[in-house]
Amino acid sequence: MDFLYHIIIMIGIYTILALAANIPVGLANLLSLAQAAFYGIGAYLSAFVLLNFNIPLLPGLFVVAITTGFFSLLISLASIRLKGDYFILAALGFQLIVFSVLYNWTDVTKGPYGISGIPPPRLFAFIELTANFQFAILSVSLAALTSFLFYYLVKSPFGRVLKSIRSDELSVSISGRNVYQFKIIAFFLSAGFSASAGFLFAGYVKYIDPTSFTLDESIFILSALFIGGLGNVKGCIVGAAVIVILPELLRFAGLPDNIAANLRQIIYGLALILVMLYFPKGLAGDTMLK
Amino acid sequence: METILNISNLNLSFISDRQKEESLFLFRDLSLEIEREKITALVGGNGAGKTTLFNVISGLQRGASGKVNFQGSEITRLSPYKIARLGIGRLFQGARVFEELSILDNMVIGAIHHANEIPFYNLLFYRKSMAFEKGLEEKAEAILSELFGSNNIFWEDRIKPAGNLSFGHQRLLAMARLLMGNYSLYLLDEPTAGVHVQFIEQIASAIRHMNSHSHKTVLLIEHNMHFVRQMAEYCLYMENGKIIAKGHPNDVLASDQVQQSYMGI
Amino acid sequence: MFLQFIINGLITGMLYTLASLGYALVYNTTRIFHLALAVLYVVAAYIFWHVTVVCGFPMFAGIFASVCFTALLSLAIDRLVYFPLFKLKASLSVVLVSSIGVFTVLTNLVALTWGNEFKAFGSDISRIYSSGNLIVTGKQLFQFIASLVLIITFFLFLNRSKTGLRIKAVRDDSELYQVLGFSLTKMRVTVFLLSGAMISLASCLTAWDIGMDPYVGMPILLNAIVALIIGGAGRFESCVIGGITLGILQALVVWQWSAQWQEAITFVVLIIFLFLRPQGFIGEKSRVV
Amino acid sequence: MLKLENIQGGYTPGSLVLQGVDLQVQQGEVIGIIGLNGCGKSTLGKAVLNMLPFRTGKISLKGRDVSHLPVHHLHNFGIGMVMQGGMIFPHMSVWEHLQLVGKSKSEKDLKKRVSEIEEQYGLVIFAPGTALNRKGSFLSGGEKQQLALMMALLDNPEWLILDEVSAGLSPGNVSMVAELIKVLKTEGKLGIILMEQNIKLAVQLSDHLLLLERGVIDKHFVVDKDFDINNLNENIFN
Repeated sequence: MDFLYHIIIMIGIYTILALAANIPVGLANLLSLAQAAFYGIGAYLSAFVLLNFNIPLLPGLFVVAITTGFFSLLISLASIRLKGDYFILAALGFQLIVFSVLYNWTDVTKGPYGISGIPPPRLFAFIELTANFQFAILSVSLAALTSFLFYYLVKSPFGRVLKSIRSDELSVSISGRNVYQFKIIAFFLSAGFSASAGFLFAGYVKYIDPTSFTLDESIFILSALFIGGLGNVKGCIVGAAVIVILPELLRFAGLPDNIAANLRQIIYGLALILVMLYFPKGLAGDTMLK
Repeated sequence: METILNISNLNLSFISDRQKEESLFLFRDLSLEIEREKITALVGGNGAGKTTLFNVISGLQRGASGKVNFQGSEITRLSPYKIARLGIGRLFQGARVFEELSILDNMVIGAIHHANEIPFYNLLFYRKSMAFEKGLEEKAEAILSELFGSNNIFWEDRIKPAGNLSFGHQRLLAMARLLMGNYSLYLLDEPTAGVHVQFIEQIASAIRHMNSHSHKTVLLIEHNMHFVRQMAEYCLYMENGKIIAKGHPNDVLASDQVQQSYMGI
Repeated sequence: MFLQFIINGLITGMLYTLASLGYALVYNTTRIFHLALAVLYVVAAYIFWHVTVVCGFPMFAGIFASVCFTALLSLAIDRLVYFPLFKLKASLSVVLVSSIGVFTVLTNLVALTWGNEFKAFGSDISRIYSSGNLIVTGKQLFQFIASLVLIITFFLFLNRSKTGLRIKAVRDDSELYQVLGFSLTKMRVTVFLLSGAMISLASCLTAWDIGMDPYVGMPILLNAIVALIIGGAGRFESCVIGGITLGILQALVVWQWSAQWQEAITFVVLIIFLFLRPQGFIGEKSRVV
Repeated sequence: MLKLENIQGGYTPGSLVLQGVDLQVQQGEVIGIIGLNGCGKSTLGKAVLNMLPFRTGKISLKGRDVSHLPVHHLHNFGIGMVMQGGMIFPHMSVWEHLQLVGKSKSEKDLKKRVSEIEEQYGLVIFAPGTALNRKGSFLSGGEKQQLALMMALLDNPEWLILDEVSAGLSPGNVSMVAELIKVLKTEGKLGIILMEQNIKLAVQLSDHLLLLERGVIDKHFVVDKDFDINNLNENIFN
C-alpha cells in the first residue's frame, strides 16, 4: 500500500510543479529553466520553518510560498529586461547560482550533507501528519487546490491578459496594461506554487539535499509540462502521472535499478523530442510553445 | 480650433553602429499640432519617420528630446501603458489581434480596465467580477453591431479564436477593439495596408464612427491617396523627419514640392 | 602565486575558447540554442578514452576517431531533429526544448554504455617544467600549444578558405547569402560537422588531463556559452576574448576564495553582462525598435 | 523570357501584398515598376526569388516552370538581384565579397574579371589601386551599391532584379547607376526588372513602365518618344 501512496504523493507534487511552470511557460510564453530553483528554495525554507517553528501546516505553507515568491523577483526582472535567448540564459544562470548556494553555503544549508530530521507538518496544531496515507491525502488536496486556483487563473481576466502577452506584448502595453507588473505577478505565483510542492516534498521525505534541485530537475519539470501539454490543468496532471508512473513500470519490467534510471531518462528525452516534432500540444494541452 | 496634441522641438537620433561618431537624426526640431475632433492624415515616403513618430507619441520609442503635450499634460517620458490610460489609442501595422483569444476576449482586452485583473479576483468577488465582465461584453456587442450591423459575423463567432478570421476581418476587429478604449486620440498606422478592397469602405466607416459619432480625434498614416482625400480634413506631409507641407489634403497632394518628394522626380 | 593562477586560467580559457567556437559555429549561423553540444563533448571524451585506453591505440588515433565520430553525430542531430523542426518553421524555443531532449537521451546512453563512474587516462605523472615558483605540467604545455595551434588554424580557415568565407557570410546575413546562390542546407552540414569536430578537440584535450564522467559536458558548455555572450554574440573573435577572460577570472576566484564558487561567479558575471552590456565586449549595439 | 503569372503573396497568410501580378521580361529589355510607397515593389522582387513566406502563381524561365525552386537555385539559373540599400555583408572586406561570389575562380582570374566589369560599367571602387580590404560596414552608401552591383554582375546573370538601386544615393551615384543600366541595355544580353521610386529615372531607363497599385499592375505604359511624364503624374495622384 505504501508504494501506492508514494506514487500518489509524487504525482501530486509534480502536478503542482507542472502547474507552477505552466503559468510563465504556458500562459505568458516565458521559457523558465529555473523552476527547480523555486522548488528548492521552497523546500529549504520549509525545512527551516518546520525545524524551528511550531506553526501549523497552512500558515507555514503560506509563509513559505510568499517568501519564495519574493525570490522570483530576480527572474521577473530578467524577463522584463531580456528577450529570447538572453532570458533563457539568465534563468539558467539563476538556477545554477541557487544550486551553487545550496551546495556551498554550508553554514546555513549544510551543503551536500543536506538537512535531515525534518519534523512532519501538523494540521491544526494537533494532528501530526506522519503516515503515508495522510500525506497522500494532503498531497492530493494540495494538488486539487492548486488545480482549482490555476483553472480560475486561466479563466480570469488576469489569465486573459497573460495569454495576450503571449501573443503580442506591445499590443497589450498600448492597451493600457503594465506588462511588467503582470510578468512579476506570474513569476510570483509560479514560485509560490513551486514552493508549496517543496513544502510537501520536505515534509514527506524528511530529508533534503541540493541534488534534488538541479538543472536536471528543472528539465524534468518542464518535461512533465511539455509531455502533458501547455495551457490547462489536464495537461499538467497527465504529464505528472506519465513521468511518475513510467519509471515504476520499468521497475516492474524487471530491469535492474541502475539501468532503469538511465532508461527512464532516455524515454523522457525521446518523449520531449517526439512531442516537439509531432505533438506540439502534448498529450492533453491547449496550446503549444511559441 | 483647439489642439489636442502638441509636439514641440522633437529631436531623435541614434549613434550609428558602424561609424561610431556619426549620429543619424530621425527628427530634428520637429514641431506639430493636431487639432481636436478632426481627421488628420500623415503622409510621406518610406523612412520619413511616420511610424517612429507614432512610436514616440505612444511611448514605445525612447530617447527623444523635446516635448509631447497631450490635452495639456506632458507625456514625453511616460510608459506606453500610462499614455494609453491618458487617452491615446494606437493601431499598429499588420493584423495584431490576439490570435489565440476569442473575438470577444479581444474586444474586452481593448477596454482599459484593471480593477478585476488581479489574480483570483474572479474567485474572491465572483458576482462583482461577472457583472463587470458582462458590462464589457455588452459594450463590445454595442460597438460591433453599430459598426457592422446587428447580425455581424464578429458577434456570431464571438467565442471562436480571432486567429481564424481573414486578414481584413482581423484588421476590422483591431479597429473595433480600439473603440473599446474610449480614447480621445486615435493613432492609426496604415489602416488599409494589405487589406482587400471590399474591407476598405468598412474601415473608412469605422474611422468616421470614431470621429463624428464619438467626437474623437484621428491621426492616420496612409499611403492610399484616394483614401486620404476621402477621409482627411487636414494633411501633414513628412520628409526626412520634418513636416514640409500642411493644409487641406487636396492642396498638399497637389503641391509640386510634395509630388516631387513623393515620387522622387 | 598570482602568476601561476593566471597561467592556469589562461590554459583553461583556451580550452573554453575551443568549446565556445564549437558552440558559436552553430549559434552564429542558425541561432539554435544548441544545448545538445554538451553531450557531444561527453561522447567525444568517451570515444577517445575507449579507443586509446580500452583498445590500446595511440593517442592521435583516439583523437582522430573521436573527431570523426562526434562530427558525424553532430550532423545526425541536425538532420534528425533540428532540420525537421526548421522545415516545420518551429520557433527557436521549441528547438531548444528538443535540444534538451537530445541531451538527455544521449547522456543516458553514454551512462548505460560506459557507466556512471569517473574515468581517467592512466595515472602517469607527466613531466613538470618549473621556473622559480611557476610550475607547468607537460600535459598543460601540450594543451596550451595544441589549443593555440587550433585557434590560429580556425581563424586562418575562417578568413582564408572559401568555406570560411561562406560561414562568415551566413553569419552576417543569411538572406543575402541565399540570394547570391548559396544553399543554407549545405551550410548547415558544414557548420554542424565543424562544430562537432571543434567540441571534440576541446573535449579530448581536457579529458586527457582531468578525466571525465557522463555529466561533465553541461558545465563546460555553459562556460562556452557564457564566453560567447560576454565576448559578444554573433562574432567568432568573441570566443577567444570571452573564453580567456572567463578562464582567468575563474582561476582568480579559486585563488581568492575557493573552487566551489567558480560556477556561481561565472553566472553572476553573465547576469551582470546581460543587464549592463548585453552586446558583450566587442559586439555592436543594435538599433532600437 | 522571364514570365510571372498571377503572382500573389505576402508575409502573413491572410494579408496579400501582391494580389495577382503578371509581367514578362525579354532579354535586352528593361521593365520599370513604379508606384507609391507600400504598393509592393520590394515584395514583388522577393516574390520572384521565392523569398516570401507565402506565394502562389507561376514563374517560368524560358518556358520552364521554376515556381518552386528555392532562392539559391534561381540564382544558379541566372537570376541576379540587388536588394534595397545595397545589401552587403557588414563584417567582410570588399575582396572577401568578391572571393565569395567568384566561387571557384582563381585569384588571378577573379582580379581579371573584376577589372573587366569595372572598365565596362564604370564601377570606380574597383579601379586599380583602390583598397579592397575595407570592411563592408565602413563603405559609403554609393560604395555599397557598387559592390552589390559588382557581385550581381560577377556571375554573368541573364536576368537582373534591381530593387530601388538609386534610393538614398547622392546625385553622382545615381547617375553612375543610370549609366550602368544604360550600358547593360545597349549590350542587350540581360533582361532587367527595375523597381524604382524615382520616376524620372525609371522613365529614362525603361522600355515599359508598369504602375503597381494595391498589389496589382494598375496601368501599363510603353515608353517611346511621345511619352509624357506629366500624364503619368496625373495617373498616380488621382
